[in-house]
Amino acid sequence: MVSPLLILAAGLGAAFLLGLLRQTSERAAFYVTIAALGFMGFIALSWTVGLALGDALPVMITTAGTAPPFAINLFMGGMEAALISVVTLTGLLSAFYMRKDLLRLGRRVMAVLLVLIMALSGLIMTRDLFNLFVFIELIVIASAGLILLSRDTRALGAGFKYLVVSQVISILLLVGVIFTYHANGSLNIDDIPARPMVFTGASLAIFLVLIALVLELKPFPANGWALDIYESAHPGFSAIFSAASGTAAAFAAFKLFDVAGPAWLPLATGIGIVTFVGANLLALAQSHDRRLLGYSSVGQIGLVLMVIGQADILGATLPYVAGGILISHAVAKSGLFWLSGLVKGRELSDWAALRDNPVLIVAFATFIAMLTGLPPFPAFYAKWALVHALMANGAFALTAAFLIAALIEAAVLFRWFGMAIKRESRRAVVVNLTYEAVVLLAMGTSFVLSWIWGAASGQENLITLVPLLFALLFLPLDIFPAKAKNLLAIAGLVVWFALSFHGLDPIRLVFLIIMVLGGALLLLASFHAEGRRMGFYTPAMLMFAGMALLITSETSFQFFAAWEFLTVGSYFLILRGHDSEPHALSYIVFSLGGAFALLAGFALASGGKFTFFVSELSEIAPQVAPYVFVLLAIGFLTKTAVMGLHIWLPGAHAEAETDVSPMVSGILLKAGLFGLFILLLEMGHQTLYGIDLTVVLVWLGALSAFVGAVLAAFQEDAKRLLAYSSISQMGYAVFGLALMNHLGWLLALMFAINHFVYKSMLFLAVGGVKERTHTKLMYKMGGLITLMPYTFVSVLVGIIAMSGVPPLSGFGGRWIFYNAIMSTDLRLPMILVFMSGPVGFLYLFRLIHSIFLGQPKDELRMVKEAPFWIVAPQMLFVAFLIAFAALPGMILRRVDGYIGQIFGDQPLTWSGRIVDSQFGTWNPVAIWGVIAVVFITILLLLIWMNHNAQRVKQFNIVFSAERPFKPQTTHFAWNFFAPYRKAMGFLEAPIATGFWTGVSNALHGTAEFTRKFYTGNGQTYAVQLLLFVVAVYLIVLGSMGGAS
Amino acid sequence: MSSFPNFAWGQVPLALLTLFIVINYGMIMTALVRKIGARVGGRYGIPIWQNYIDLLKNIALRSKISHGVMYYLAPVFRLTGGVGLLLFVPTIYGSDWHQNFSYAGDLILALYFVFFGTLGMALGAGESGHPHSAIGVSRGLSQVTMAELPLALGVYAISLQYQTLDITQIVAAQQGSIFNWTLFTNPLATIAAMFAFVGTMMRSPFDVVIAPQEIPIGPPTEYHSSYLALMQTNRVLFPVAKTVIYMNLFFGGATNWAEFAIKVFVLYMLTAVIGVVHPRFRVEQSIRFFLKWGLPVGVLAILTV
Amino acid sequence: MILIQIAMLLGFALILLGLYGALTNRDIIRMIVSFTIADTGVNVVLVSVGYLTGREAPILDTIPVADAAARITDPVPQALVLTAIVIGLGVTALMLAYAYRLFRARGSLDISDYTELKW
Amino acid sequence: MRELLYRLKDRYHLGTPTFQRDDLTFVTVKRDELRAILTELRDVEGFTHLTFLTAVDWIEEGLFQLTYMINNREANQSLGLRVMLTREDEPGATTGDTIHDLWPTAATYQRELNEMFGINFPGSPRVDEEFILEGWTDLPPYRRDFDTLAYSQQTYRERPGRGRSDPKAHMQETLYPDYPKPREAAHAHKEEAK
Amino acid sequence: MKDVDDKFRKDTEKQVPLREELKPRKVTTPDGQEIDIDPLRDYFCDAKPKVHPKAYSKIVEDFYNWARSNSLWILGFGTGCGAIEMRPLMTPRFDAYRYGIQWRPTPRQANLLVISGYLSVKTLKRAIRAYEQMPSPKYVMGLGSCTINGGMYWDSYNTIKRLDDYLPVDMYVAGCMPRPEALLHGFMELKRVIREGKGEGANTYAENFDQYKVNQKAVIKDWDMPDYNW
Repeated sequence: MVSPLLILAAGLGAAFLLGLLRQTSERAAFYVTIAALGFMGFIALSWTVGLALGDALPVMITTAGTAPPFAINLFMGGMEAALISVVTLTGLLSAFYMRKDLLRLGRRVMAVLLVLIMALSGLIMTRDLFNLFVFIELIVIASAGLILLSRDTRALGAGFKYLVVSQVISILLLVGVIFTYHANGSLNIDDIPARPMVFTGASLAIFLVLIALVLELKPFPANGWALDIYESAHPGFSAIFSAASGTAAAFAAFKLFDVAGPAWLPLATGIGIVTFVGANLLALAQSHDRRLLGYSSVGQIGLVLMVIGQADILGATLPYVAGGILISHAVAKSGLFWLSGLVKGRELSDWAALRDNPVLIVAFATFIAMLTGLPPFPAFYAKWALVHALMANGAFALTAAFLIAALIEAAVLFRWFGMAIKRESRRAVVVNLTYEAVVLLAMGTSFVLSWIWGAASGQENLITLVPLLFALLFLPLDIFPAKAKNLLAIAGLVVWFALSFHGLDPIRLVFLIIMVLGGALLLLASFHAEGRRMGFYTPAMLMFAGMALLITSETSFQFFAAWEFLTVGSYFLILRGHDSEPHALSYIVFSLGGAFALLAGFALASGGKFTFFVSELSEIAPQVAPYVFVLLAIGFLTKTAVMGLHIWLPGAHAEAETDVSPMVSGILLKAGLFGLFILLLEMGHQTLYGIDLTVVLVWLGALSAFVGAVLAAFQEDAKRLLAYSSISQMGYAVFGLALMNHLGWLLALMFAINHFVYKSMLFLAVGGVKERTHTKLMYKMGGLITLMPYTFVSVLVGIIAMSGVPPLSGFGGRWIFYNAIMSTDLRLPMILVFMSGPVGFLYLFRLIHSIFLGQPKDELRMVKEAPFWIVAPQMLFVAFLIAFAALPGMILRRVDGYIGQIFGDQPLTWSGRIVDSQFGTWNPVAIWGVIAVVFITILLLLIWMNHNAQRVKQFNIVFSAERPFKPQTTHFAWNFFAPYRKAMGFLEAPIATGFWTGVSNALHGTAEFTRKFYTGNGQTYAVQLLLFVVAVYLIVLGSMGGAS
Repeated sequence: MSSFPNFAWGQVPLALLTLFIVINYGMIMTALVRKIGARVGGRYGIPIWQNYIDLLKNIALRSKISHGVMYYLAPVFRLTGGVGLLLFVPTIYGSDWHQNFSYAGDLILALYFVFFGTLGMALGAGESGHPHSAIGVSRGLSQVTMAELPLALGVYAISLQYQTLDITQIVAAQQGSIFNWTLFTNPLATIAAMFAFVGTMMRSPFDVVIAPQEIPIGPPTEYHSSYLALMQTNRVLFPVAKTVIYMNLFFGGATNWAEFAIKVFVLYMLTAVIGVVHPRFRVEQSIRFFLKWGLPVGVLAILTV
Repeated sequence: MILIQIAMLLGFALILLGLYGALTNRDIIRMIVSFTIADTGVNVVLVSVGYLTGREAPILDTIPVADAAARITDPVPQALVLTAIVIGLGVTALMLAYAYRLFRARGSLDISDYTELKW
Repeated sequence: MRELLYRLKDRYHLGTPTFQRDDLTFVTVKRDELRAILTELRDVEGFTHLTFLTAVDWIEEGLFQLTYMINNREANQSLGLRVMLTREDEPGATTGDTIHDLWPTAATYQRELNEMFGINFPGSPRVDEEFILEGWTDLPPYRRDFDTLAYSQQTYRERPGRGRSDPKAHMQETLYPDYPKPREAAHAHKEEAK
Repeated sequence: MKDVDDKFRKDTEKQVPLREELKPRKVTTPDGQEIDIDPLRDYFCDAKPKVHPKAYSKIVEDFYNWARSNSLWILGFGTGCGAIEMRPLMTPRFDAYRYGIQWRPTPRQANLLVISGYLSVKTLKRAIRAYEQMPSPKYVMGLGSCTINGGMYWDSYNTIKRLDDYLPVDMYVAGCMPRPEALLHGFMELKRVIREGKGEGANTYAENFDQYKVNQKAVIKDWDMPDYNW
């Protein structure tokens, strides 16, 4: 192993060497710089690998041949090596990245860069307090020098502010250092004894040192100066400043907190969480990309500080957790800063330019997923471990603050991503191969890191999961035509089903069929797409991968990871739709919010255990069980879009593409239902404050069923109508599940199947109509029955099935429903459910009438039947619905038997094709027979009498002896249920929307108000800094007083 | 086991017989009710056979038009709804002859099959392209959302009371004495259901659907000739079939045709009497009416059962 | 002892004075000067922490090595001060360079003129 | 009413007023003063209601007379303002001044006048749209040079056998043939008076 | 009778242009294709009325005619002052319902069109439309002298004088106006006519369709509808 000291030596040496070169030989100087950085990186990496593999042991390097405390000593351990690797490699890549500017400004700047990297490495390694100070000052000087790289003149001001603030910090640090020395007689960090937080000179000294190091981490709100640098500096430097400097400073703080003792940890926790929350909140109001990245950097480092504050409860996993967050932050943030160099405009929406190059979009998505802690990236594992540790130790408030802030961060980043995907860019992307190579290298690194963290997680290594890899496979395959990819995707789904369906219980099997085979069926519609359809298959397969994994998951970790996969995949899918930007955003925010509730729930349930089987949910301690139930239920209910948490759904489903809407509505919603199945299966009745939580669920389900239906009746947009109808239908399913009896579950399952079939069918049908008419507004259509007969048939069958009218399968659902409510004690919620039945008619009739009946319009007179591939799956669904209606036993019987095992009863008797319950009978074949015979008889009668009817055209109607004027004024479709709105319109009051808008406005308002705090004046920043120190000190004193 | 456990070919003529009796009874009864209304108004009123003549006249019409497939099928749906409803419900309790095809399902089948004809009619009316038809459908659907609610609650209450969804069993439980009728054993459920009964019989004050003075006659505006004939048939058949359900559930059913005739007539007259003394509600008024009066009674019914 | 305390008080007074000056003067040059004053104050504090009454400066040319431990003051703070002075010089120089560039770029040396980066 | 007209007379050229009834007066005004008078009557004198606007075809004088009947509800007074327009033979060539901005309802009357008399009111909303007649192609029918009988005979086929007689004389002849004929009786009466 | 004033000649040159909404137009489909719309061709059925034969058997036809005569459904369409004379028919004093007569709000379900008074040209158009939309067999009854020979509107520029020029009239009821009793009598007579199998106005109309159209179009210059309104 090469001595780590050489890292410092190489940096310094090369810097001096540069001084010897001639002024003009910038190129040579650049190579020297690169070589030196590469060498430093190589050493660091070799140590990392060596230490990780056990080939080397941590070393303590003493300088001047003397042991500490009489000389400076450096330490090279696993963490140090890894972090130095990060620092040096960031430096190396940034150097490449800044090549042009480095060459322009010459060797002196390169020297400064080398010194900066060297100082950062030194900061990580050193164990000497004063040496720490020296390295910090070196970093300040070098940073201030590099800020000048930027062509933005505003950077000058930022740099000066930085210097002003650094001066104040260095005064604090130096005073702290000297008094620490005075108290301990040593400058060696390891000699600092753990010190309680009592009011003595020594603790004041350690406070000063700690607070100075914390200030280096740009804590909120004393961080305006840093943001100005992020905003104005060269992106290459910002990458270093954010990734490398942040990492090194965080590690330095960690070192000091490590020795200062557990009493000081709350200081780190407090400042960390305040910073994380504050920075993310303020980022909400940002429209400048780099400043937003700055806020995000501050927030991430704050999070690391918070994790450092949890050293006592994380114990040995601290490096894993903190490292996961830190390294995700470093890679993603430097990647994003590098990407920002490729974008000319500085508005967030200017990132739409990246669409010119799909690879860059992938990189962007990767970095954002990495920052938000989505699987399979390291921060995901870290988040998992952190929340588990926090919840196990009862830090609920902290967890809540962390998760809320993480949610805000996700909102900020995904809003940005949405803009990049949906907005129009004014300027093209910069074409610079070096930049792109650097960015792609960072992206590659992120996947490597994912593998490492996965391997070290002690859980499943997510990146090696076959479905995920299959989804990722479509990234390189995106250059092939969509039809070929579609075939592969369908084959993949079918093969995965064949591989995984063995040994599943019938409920899981039904869900697996819906999700995987149903997905394959729906993908048939995607054959319609022409061209390459870039960016469709990866998210789609990611979503299906998530769902496939969800069904087969056994541990909570697998479950949660699958949940995140399907969430993210569906987000990208939804985002593809027309006008879907805001809806996709609210979808991802609600979904991640729900996912975080799941995370918290699982963490609470597991009690700190890392491997927690979902089946163990039934065994958790009774005092936490209700809370676990609530958290998990919130997570699942968000997905099923229960009333109150539903506002994301209509937009997301309505704006999605034709073949995506059925996927996200017909299939994706079932994930939430599946979760509830599992939850109720394992946990059953739970009581909180004397309220049976399943009763709450019953009410929520009933309310959703009713209000969803009413809202659907008032929609003008066909897809929105279907979306609200999904809310209503899922409400029924939740209601059935929460009844907690055999038939209720059967009802829910029947609804799951039926809803999948008819909602997919209807969404496809409406999508097909939209393909032809180019509108979703129903009143603009009309009279399409003769033009699109197949589509009409599928809608007709769909609405008959959905409304529960015999003989189609919806009636089976109603029959089971009545039998289910006969055996429950709950009665009042039935009122809502009874009401929602007929209301369902309203929207269903409106759907079919406004589109297919009535008066066709001028411009739609020649539209053709929907494309074959959109109609084909519908016809399969129609066939299925009819078959299922006549022979429900083919699916339900097995499931019924299985549910019977769970509840230990068997209320239904299946004799032949007749179903008998304790209360009544359902004989589907006889119903079909009677209806068919009567219908055909009467039809023949009518044909006999009226066979010679004259076929007339659309205006041949009696019109009070007038004639119709125009189809538009003759088609009664707009505001179809005006009288109903008069009577029940109060239900339309957007209470939930208003509430969430209020929350969002409050957050934005707070952000908008608070960020005025950053006045831009360097002196103000310095004053804020001092006030921050004083305030923290007073709080520390106060908490000390409270403690004593 | 066969899907038609009690099926025998002999049932078909028996069912046809039931149908024949009910249609003729409906023809005469509705004419009679109109005649009674006329007499109350001091008029002589229509001939008792007028329904037959009108039916024949409509069938005898020579020129017919069609607006399209759904338009053509709607009367078929409509009449199938009426006939099916009748056939899925046992007409005469205790009679082997008039159980029809009630083994196909139970009360729930009947309740939901009510909508079969409505839906088909609404579709046909929609295809006729006439705005008044669509307005009528809009009104009808809006009104039925609330009008059906008390019935659903009442039915829920009595099925809880009798612990069955089987109509025959419910009727059986009411035999013996008049005080065994649901009307007396569960008056709240009965009142609730009667709200729905009055509300869905298309009579004033709940006849805004066809509102002859403003939107000619609502959904059937474009229907004529044999289409209208089928719908007329349904118009005499369906109320009777529906009344049979109410009679079975709340008024002890009928053990013979005479009892059947009287009970159906009385129930039907109830709506007629209410109709002649009340002006028409607008849709939102009737919805509020059912919310204010029907719903609380229904809720009390399911809470007290 | 008194001497040390006076020195230390003086040092802190200088720090506060410097900070006060740096935070109240808008002129960049004045700010820089104020920071140098504060730096000096820090250095005085550093030295005063290491000072032991009645001892000499740790210069081994004049004092025999054997007596050194008893006669000289603590050398570490002295070393620190030297380093700190050097670093302070570097920072001050950099700030002056910034002041120069700022003036070149904008023609102003008022710190409140450089607030276009904010919020 | 007289007071009012006296007051107006100071400022406007009024013709000789006709006091038809206690509550109904007609007066001729000059065309270019009409608007001012109407505005004043409406806003100051309380004639808030335009009862109607109609026309008379003075074909012999070559004039159209427009009559603006306005009403003061509180005083229960109606005032008809007459305005004379030069009559042009070509329909639509005669133009009046639109007052639809004073009373929106005037637009309807003006539309009617345009259709029935061919008096155009440029600027009046929808004045060129047909009002009552559908597809009218001839002279405006209320003009006196339009012969309605001739038009009717040329357009609508008559049922043969229709005669004309004075109903009163016819009935008298049929029912009371002995009774003296009305004209003769009157004559006889006159004779007697002599 | 006064002779036709030769000095006045009605203008026979001017034509009324087709209504804007009935003119052929070009529209762009959602796919960007331009298509031609001819409303009169695309929105209205252009089939001519058919002459419907009687039922193949006389007994059946008689039976049908009996039913038709006893189920007269009147279109609720009042054209002139006679409309007010029809209302008393529903009252207890006259009670037309007892003869199987009732009013229907839609022509599709009516058999009898009562032209209750004078017909201006404008109303004639609506009457024709309503008549044509009724299913055959259908009957027309003219009420009052206005429908017979113009009555008091004998010299009106805008009122037709002979209804049977334009629609096949089965029964006239004279009077100005005829009282409800006269109307009832007219209905009785009409029933007799129908029972005798002479109520074939619809077939007459179909047979002489072209002549009727010529007559109608001679007075209705603004012919903004298809030749036959189905």
